Amino acid sequence: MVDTTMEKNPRIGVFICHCGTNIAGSVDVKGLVEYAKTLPNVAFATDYQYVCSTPGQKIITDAISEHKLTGTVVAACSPRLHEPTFRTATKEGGLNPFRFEMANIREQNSWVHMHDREAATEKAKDAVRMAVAKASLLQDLEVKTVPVEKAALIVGAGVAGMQAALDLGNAGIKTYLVEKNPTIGGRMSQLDKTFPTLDCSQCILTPKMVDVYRNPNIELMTYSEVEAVEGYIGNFDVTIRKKARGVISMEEAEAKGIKGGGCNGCGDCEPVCPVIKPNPFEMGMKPRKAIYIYHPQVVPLLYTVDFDSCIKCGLCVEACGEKKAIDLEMMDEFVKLKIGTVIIATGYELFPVEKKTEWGYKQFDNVVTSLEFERLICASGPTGGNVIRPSDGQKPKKIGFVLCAGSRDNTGVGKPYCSRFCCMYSLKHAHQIIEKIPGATPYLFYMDIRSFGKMYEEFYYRIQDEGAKFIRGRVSNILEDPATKNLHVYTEDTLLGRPVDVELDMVVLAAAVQPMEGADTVRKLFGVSCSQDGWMLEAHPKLNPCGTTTAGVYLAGVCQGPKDIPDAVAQAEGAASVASIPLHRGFVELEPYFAQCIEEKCAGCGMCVNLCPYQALSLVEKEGRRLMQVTEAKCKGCGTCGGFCPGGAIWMQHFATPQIVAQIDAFLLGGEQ
Amino acid sequence: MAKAKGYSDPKMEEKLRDRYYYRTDSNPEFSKRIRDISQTVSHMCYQCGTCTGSCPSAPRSSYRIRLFMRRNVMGLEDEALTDPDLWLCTTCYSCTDRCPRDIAPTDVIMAMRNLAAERDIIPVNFLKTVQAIYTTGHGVPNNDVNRAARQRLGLEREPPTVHKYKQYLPGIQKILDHYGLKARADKIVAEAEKHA
Amino acid sequence: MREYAFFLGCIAPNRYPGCESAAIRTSRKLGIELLPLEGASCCPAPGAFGSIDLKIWYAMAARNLVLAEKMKKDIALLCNGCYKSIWDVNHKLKHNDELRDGVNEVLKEIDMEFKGTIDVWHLIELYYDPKIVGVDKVRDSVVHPLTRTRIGVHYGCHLVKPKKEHHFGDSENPMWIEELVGALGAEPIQYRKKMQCCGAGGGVRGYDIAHSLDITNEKMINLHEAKADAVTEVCPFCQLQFDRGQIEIKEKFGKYWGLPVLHYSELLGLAQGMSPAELGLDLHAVDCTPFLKKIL
Amino acid sequence: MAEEFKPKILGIVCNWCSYAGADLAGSARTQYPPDIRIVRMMCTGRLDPLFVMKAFVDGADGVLVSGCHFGDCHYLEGNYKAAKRMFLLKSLLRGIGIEDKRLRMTFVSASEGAKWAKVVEDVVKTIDELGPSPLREMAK
Repeated sequence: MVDTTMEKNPRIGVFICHCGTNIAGSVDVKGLVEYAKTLPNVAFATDYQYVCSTPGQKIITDAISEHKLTGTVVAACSPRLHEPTFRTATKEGGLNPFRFEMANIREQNSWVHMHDREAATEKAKDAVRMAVAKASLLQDLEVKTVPVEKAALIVGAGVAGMQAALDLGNAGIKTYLVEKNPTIGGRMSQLDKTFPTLDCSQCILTPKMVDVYRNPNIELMTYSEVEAVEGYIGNFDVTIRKKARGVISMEEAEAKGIKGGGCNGCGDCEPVCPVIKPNPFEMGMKPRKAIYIYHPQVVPLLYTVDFDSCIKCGLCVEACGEKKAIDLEMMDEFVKLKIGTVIIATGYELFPVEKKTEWGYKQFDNVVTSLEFERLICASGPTGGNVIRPSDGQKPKKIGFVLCAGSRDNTGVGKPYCSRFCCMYSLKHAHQIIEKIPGATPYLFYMDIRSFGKMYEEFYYRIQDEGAKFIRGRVSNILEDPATKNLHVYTEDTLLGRPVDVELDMVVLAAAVQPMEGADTVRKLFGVSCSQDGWMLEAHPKLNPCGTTTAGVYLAGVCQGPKDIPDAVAQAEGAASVASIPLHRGFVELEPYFAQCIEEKCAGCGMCVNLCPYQALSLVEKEGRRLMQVTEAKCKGCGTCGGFCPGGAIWMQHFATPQIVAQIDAFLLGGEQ
Repeated sequence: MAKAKGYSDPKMEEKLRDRYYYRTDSNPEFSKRIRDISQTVSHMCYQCGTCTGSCPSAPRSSYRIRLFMRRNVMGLEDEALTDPDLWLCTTCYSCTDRCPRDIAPTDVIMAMRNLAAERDIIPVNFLKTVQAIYTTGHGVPNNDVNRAARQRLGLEREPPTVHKYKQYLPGIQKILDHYGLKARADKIVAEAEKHA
Repeated sequence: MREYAFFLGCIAPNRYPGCESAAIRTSRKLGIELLPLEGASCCPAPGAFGSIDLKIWYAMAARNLVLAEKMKKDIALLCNGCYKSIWDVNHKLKHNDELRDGVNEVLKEIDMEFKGTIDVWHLIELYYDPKIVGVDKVRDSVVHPLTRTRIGVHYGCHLVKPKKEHHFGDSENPMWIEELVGALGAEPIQYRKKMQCCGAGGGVRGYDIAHSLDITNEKMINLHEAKADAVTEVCPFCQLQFDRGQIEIKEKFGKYWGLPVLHYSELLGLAQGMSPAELGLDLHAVDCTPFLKKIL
Repeated sequence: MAEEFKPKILGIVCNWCSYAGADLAGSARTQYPPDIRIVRMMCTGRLDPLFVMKAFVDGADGVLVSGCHFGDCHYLEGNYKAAKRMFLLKSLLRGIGIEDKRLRMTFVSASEGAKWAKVVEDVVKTIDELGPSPLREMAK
């Protein structure tokens, strides 16, 4: 039964913060205190330099008992910053923490009206008046505790996702690692060397991939995607689509009673397959069959049938023989998982740099992207590590690297942000060609070299010392000499102040990065916001960089914004750490902003039931009539039902209609008249 | 830099000169020779401009030491060696003291001057000093006014250098002749005076 | 008495002989005997010779060094330009075998060999070094303190810069010559861009006199702003640029500063009681009388 | 002489996007006109038509409702629901003789501080041009 009773004789304490000069610089705080004292229901008003400080909070707790307060109002910064702090102070003073209301007079006042003290003070008075009006009507509410399913889900098994999975798995948490590709490893497995240490990327990654595979707490779900998400922190119900792979593992075979069967990665199927397709792992520069693995080190070592191109000739089934690993009739399967917390690590892809037509990617043979170059220079790549010009297979001697290819671009075609790791990998590329091709000269066309990481500037120094040529100027365009297929790169050498026309054998575009295709779908499934540039939005850029505004969902790696490997791994470890907190605690507290039914007003029309996005409302039979009933654990407190109910029968706790109307009235009627 | 366009008016020819940077302009060996002569990591310049900012000549001329460092890195030999600004460095070493890359730009300038001199591009005043040393052993030799003053101060009329001990002069001349410097100096100075 | 081979250079003996006589006489009072380095030539001028061909510069300087090696005496000198040539070449040849071999090949033609057995010192550093002379001993030698005078110090470039190769510490705002000026009873003053070049070096004085004087003029403006009574330096070439330069500035820019320019040896001579005439101050282009009036 | 018109504008914004966006405008010190007062809700889906009507009855010159972009609602679809109600509200306002431009819905995400400032500027400009609400005039 909902309690709609409110305080009859409210006594509100008002605490106004100077925030140093942040507020006091633009708002007449003393005047505001005097004004607050004149407001109805205000029993006490004061100001303090920093109300959030320990002595500041003590003023609140002391005032509550001293002045027998029934509610508190702090006029300070945004409630999104310090609401929990002041709720705790209110609670320590002996009041229910939900009897606290905050007036935002910093972010939405003093900071945005810095040079209009009079108007800012007026606005602050209105804000305090509105907050007092609401605080006068606030009720006691109890925080609800719900148990947490001790299992984590990680979406994306690149280096960030793998690291997070290993951390959680090693902490004893059941972890589901979902990867849309047939193998784990992500972008890092496509790279040849890593900067600035020049470690072989595969060499340091493969042991990690094997660890993930072997970890008893990690359940690897490759070639799978998140299909649907329901529930909330501690209790997500996630549906995974296991895409039809056409091949069963040895474990699956054993379960089916096929002794010694299942795919052992022998590869007998591949040569017989008549279908040839480009291998996306090699950026299309190497063929694969319709039944394929990306590369020899895949984890799990399982072949995959590409049903989009398979002609179902059955030759592979024949070649596989008694192992009976191939099933060309396989269908997608759906798996339902109970999950406590989620880490999203969907990574990135290259911006389609052909959109910047002035650089001739996909027009000129010898213009390649940096990822293509990674494969070209990688010993396990399509050329066995021999860098060659795509046009004629010759060794290039002069190679240009175009930095900021699509980054720092406000035209709407490219990306406005810095992609952050292109400078460094281009330096690495420069090093690699100097090392691999005797007499070769790399030309780096750059605007700034951003070598910000540990040992990065030193790496830049080293590459310059090795003879790389740096031309400070953004490449304006690239033209091909049709006879030689050489490229003319045009820019200004801004340091010499003269135009440049350099004839090069090959050009590598350090293309901007953008969120992975499909990341947006994942993002929306979990209710995570995105920033202006499309990357997933962290809860706070500095103080909560792994969290999101959806409780229980965390971010790791480049999906949150461009990062190099060390940063991605560090964030993954951070995400794993925060994601494990609710799992270890075993329960979470939900803010009690639930909808409640005022039964005497409910007509049982049921219109609210369909409005609820969480299926938290239902109609029940009670004392001979139909009534709406709320399942509190499912209700997230959005209030969509309460905004609609034609009979006003829904009571939104903490955002109840009388409370909001009081705010509106206080603003418009409680002014200076 | 190359590519004469055939305008009869030299001013117009200069104005419409092709200013693209072509491979043909640049000499990669240039940078290496500069490094050898200057004994400094001249190729490591990252063009921050500290040198030009420290330079006493920069604010009162078009001389930009950073630009010479750039020409060095890009191998723009002709451009560097024929630029009259090359001779405006006072060799004060302020840039060298402040260079964050620990390069000695002053020594790079000296190396460039050496390479210019190889092409007989040397301002005449430098060569007149050479000639003076060849004939007297001193760049600023004694004169009669000074001899009188010396005497007045209780010093010998000729200082106890090669001025007094003339037997040392042939040795000095031998060193200069070893490099053929005197002959070159005479030739270049005569030519310059002919033009003047 | 410590004995040094006194390397004169060109400008001190041939333009400002007062510096030479002052150096010999004042040093003697401080326990330093300066012996003539017979047959020494121009150092040679680092700007002129270094610009033309560093190899010739090395060889010519090495010849002067060998003369001192034969005397088995360290060299002392009083000019920053000479210091640049003689000290630098000595240092480089001692540490670079390839360079030394190249130089010795040339020296062989005149029956000489650079061995690297001596060191090179600027007189001013010998004065400052407490193990040799030291500020206190300089102060003790003063019989006629230069009180009530404000003196700007010009260090000159080739003494302290590049700081990494030399041993005088910080080159942005050194204060040790100020200590030596203070020891004479004068007030050493600070002025803007104290460490800026005089404008003469690198052959610029000969190449573009107006450009070179413009740099000098800036020094004069700054010294004037700081109300200097005189400027002191430890380099006759800087002295020439400041002293004769002021006449040239007057001719070219129409501004006459009239700031007396004195080599530290000359200042020291005055403080030790030498007369202006004994110091040849009348040979200076800028009249020193206003300054002398203050101290006499 | 007529008193200078100071518009009274009520902003009803959701906690997750527009309120956060407004906070971001503050952190970035983006200056905008001070004529708006904010009521925070968890979601614009909570928008009861009553609130808007109450505001106009009380004498508001304009009401701004601002939430997440479509597809980005923290509660999946609350902003759609609010947007639907806007049609109803606008027709109601027209019915009682209030220009429906006085009510506006915008979509400002948590990362769009600059956009928030622009939105407020724009709303204030609209209301400035329309002048005081007819209801407020009547009440005088």
